[in-house]
Amino acid sequence: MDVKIRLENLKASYNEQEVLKGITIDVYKNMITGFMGPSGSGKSTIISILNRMMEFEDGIRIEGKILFDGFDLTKTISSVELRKRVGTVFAVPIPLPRSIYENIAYGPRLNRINDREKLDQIVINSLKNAFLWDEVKDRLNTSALKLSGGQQQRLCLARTLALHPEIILLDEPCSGLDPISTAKIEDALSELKKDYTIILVSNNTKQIARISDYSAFFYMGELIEYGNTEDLFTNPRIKKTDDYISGKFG
Amino acid sequence: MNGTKIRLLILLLIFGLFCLSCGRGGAGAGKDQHTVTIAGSTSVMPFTEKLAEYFMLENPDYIVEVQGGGSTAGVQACMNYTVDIGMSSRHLKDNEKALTDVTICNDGIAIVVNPGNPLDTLTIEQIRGIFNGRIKNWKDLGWIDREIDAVSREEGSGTRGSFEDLIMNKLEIDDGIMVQDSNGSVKEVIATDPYAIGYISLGLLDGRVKGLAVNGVSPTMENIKSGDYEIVRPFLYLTNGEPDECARTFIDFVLSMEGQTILQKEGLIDIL
Amino acid sequence: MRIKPGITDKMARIGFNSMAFFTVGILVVIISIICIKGVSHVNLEFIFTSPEDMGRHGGIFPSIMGTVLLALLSIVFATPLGLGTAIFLTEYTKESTFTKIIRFGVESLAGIPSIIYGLFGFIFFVIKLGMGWSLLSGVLTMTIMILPTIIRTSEEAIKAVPRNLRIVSYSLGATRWETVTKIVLTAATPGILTGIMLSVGRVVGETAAVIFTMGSSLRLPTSLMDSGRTMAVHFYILAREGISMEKAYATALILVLSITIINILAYYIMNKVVSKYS
Amino acid sequence: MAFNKEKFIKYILTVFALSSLFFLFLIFAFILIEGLPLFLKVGFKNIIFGFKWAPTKGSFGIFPMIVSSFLVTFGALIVGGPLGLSCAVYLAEYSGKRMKMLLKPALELLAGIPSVVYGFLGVIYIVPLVRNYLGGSGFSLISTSVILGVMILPTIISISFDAIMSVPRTYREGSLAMGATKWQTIYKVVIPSARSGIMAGFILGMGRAIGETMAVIMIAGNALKIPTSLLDPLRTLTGNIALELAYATGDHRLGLFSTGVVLLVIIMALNYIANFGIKKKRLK
Repeated sequence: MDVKIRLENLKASYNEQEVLKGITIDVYKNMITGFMGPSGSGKSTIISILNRMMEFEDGIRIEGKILFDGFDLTKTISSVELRKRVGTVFAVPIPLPRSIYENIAYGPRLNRINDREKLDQIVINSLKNAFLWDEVKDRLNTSALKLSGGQQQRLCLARTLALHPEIILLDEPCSGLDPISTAKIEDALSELKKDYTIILVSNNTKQIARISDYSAFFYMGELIEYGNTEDLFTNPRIKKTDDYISGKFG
Repeated sequence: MNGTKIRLLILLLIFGLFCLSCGRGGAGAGKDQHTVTIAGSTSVMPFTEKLAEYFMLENPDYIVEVQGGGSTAGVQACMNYTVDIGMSSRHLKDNEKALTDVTICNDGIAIVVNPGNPLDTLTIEQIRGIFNGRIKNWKDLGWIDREIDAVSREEGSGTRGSFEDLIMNKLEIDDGIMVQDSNGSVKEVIATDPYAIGYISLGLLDGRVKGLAVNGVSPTMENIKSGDYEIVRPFLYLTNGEPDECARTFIDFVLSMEGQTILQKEGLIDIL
Repeated sequence: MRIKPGITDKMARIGFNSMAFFTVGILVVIISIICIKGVSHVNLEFIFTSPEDMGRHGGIFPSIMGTVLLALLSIVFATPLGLGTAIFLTEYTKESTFTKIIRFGVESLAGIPSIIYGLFGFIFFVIKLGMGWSLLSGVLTMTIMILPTIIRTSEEAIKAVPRNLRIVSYSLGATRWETVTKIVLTAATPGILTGIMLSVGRVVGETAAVIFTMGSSLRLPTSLMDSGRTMAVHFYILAREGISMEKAYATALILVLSITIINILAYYIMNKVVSKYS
Repeated sequence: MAFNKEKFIKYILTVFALSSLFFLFLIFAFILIEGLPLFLKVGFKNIIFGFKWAPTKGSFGIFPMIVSSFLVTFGALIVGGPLGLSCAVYLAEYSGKRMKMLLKPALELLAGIPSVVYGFLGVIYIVPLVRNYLGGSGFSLISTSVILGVMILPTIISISFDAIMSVPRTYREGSLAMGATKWQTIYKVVIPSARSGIMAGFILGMGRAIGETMAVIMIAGNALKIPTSLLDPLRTLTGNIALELAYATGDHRLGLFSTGVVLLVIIMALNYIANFGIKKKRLK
């Protein structure tokens, strides 16, 4: 198994308050890795460090190493380039106020892909991979704002796929969705892991158990336990993990 | 799609600007156009505009640009070559004598009241008294018991300068007197206020205001030509040194029979 | 004797109602006077011919063109500057002493009365830079005068664009500038247009600052260095010099009409924005 | 390369943002460069407190104009203040939503009407009215105050309206719950809580009135004396500049720039007082 992302003793503090207390973890290629933990555990902070969105926050400080395929890209690759390789789907679906087609074409167009046929192909493939194609294929030019919440979230996933990233980060993508929409996204993710490395952040332990290959449990800025999902859920080594997955707190 | 539209618009605008800025230079070079710029006294300006209208009709390759600014500004502009011809409605002061001046016509200054005012004549002494602030009520001049609404011109105006020289005889114009900043606006006040009195260029005298006789002499062209009506000042064109070809042509036109007739029709006193 | 609170309450209601309608009444009276007195003298000929005899006869075409040119060119100069400032303040910096100083500058510019702009334009552009009374002097003076309006309305419009949209754009690998042009400005366009409209209205109605910088030549300006007259200046001269009351009213009608249209357009666009985000 | 482009853009935008400051600096610099030398030459006191304005004869006193400027400004406030405030109260407390949608753009239109049009209508309608019924020439303090009062209405209304709207709903509900009538609530609760914002509106209205030029020279009569009655003509600082600028040369022109300096100082002071009021309100 190849290691796609390696964090070494990652520390982060927010306005002098430590939110990550030295995280060391390997995320494997072509796997879904579930990050779980109660709010304030630091899992979302890791996401915003990985896609460098924390640049837009004030007063954040980071130490430690982040290695992609074994390389530290902090100095060598700009955030803009990095984000083309690390796609993100946020908790709330945020369609851009334009058509379905243009939402998905937004990323490719940023990469100077303007050829209509190429764009069409990208849009179709992305929508298909996000399990949304059948529902919207007849109305690609209508406003994305008219889609339902679940469709919007899959649109956001498709939009990320259109960039052909290496890694997809999903920050509680199903928190506001109904079970059917959630199932569709989960189906899509299970398919997608063939081509991508996926990190799924969720509060929903059942979801993690359902679809992730590896699971990590964070608590108060520390990585408590990490391992094969089956092992972790059936036989947690640490009591805290057991308490969390059995719903004693969280 | 939107982006290209906007870009196109901006391009068009820039292009338009470019055309605009080159417009005159380009056309001028091709068609051999001459421009004469004139600025100065607002008293002379309307007549110069009139002259320019006629002049440009006859000489389509000329553009005459007329601006106000006032006599003093006209002198200044002429001195530092910003205009080809300066206009002044007063004699040059000693420190301005370096300029060449041409009298294009004479203009009387009429003391005007509202047509509803029964008075027909005032003495210079009375006029001086009104503007000096000593005489404040029409009663003192033999009319009704009502305050006089006197209107003067602002500091720096040629008409005011001439009025001070010809009437006030070193006395000051009182601070309580209203001030307007052009012949036209003085006339407007007089035309609408029955109790007003003021002074304007004779050329602007018409049915809306009544010109008073001064010391019994009415402000008519005959009386001015004969020298009986004494409140007269010259309208001057100024050039810095000899006028250039273009300016010369225009000045010649103004001094010609045709130009003088135009001025005369406007109520000014020709110099033929 | 004490008046019952119920009665004072009723009186207050009636009082406030009548005050408000009195104010609107003023507007109605002003507009109807101008319409009634002006409408019979406005026709196509009035709009499309040049004035004769200082405006006593003929139309106001050069002054319409002068107004359009002045407004258009001022917008061309002021919009990039103002929009750029607004983008800088909202997207490219965080609140700091520096932005406070810039905001202070903008506020101060907004408070300066137009006569001071006239005074400044006269001494700086007309005299010191030797541009004379010209379209260019007028345009540059107006540019500075409307800059604060454009900055403030653009800034508000940009701030109204939800932060989430920016986040998404960044997450898809857009640079700051790409995000600004593709996401923020597209969404803020109506608000920015409102600001531009209001600025145009201001230029169209301005007299003091224009007359001292652009002059009052009656001819149609054909180059940037030509002097010219806007409708407002033409109206001022017609009315003040008593040249022709009919023409003055007619000019006023066109002037007020265009400002009304511009204002309504601005208001309409702004309302669209408000309803879009609320 | 992308990195550089972003830097370049930021650099350009910074320059744009600095342009406002630069223009402000230019305006101040040139008004001061032209206006201050005369203060040094003639003496600060002789200009600010001098009674005689005869610039071609060496007197540059603008005291009467300063007084006159404040007189018309207060006159305008007396006319426009109560009217504007009532309108704001009506809009905020009494009018329905549809009425608001109609009235607000109407009031903005009132702000959009050019000042020359106000001046013109003042000359045609207000001046003869004053002359015929009150006396004097009609070009007077009172006519000017009335016209300026109308002109500052939009400023006063919109800022007072915002101030009143920002009073929390709970204040009103509290007062109404205690049995107060609507009027009592407005008078005792709403207006006092919105006080600083309303004051700011009045002060900005003053700023607009004191800076107004074209309407004023058309109606004020422009006499140099301090008016002693409501019916006397008067000349404001702005009027002085606009009347004489075209004609002035030499010291005369410098005198007008000195007038500009005084005007600028007064306006800036008013604006900062007003802004302070608005900011204080926001902090609360």
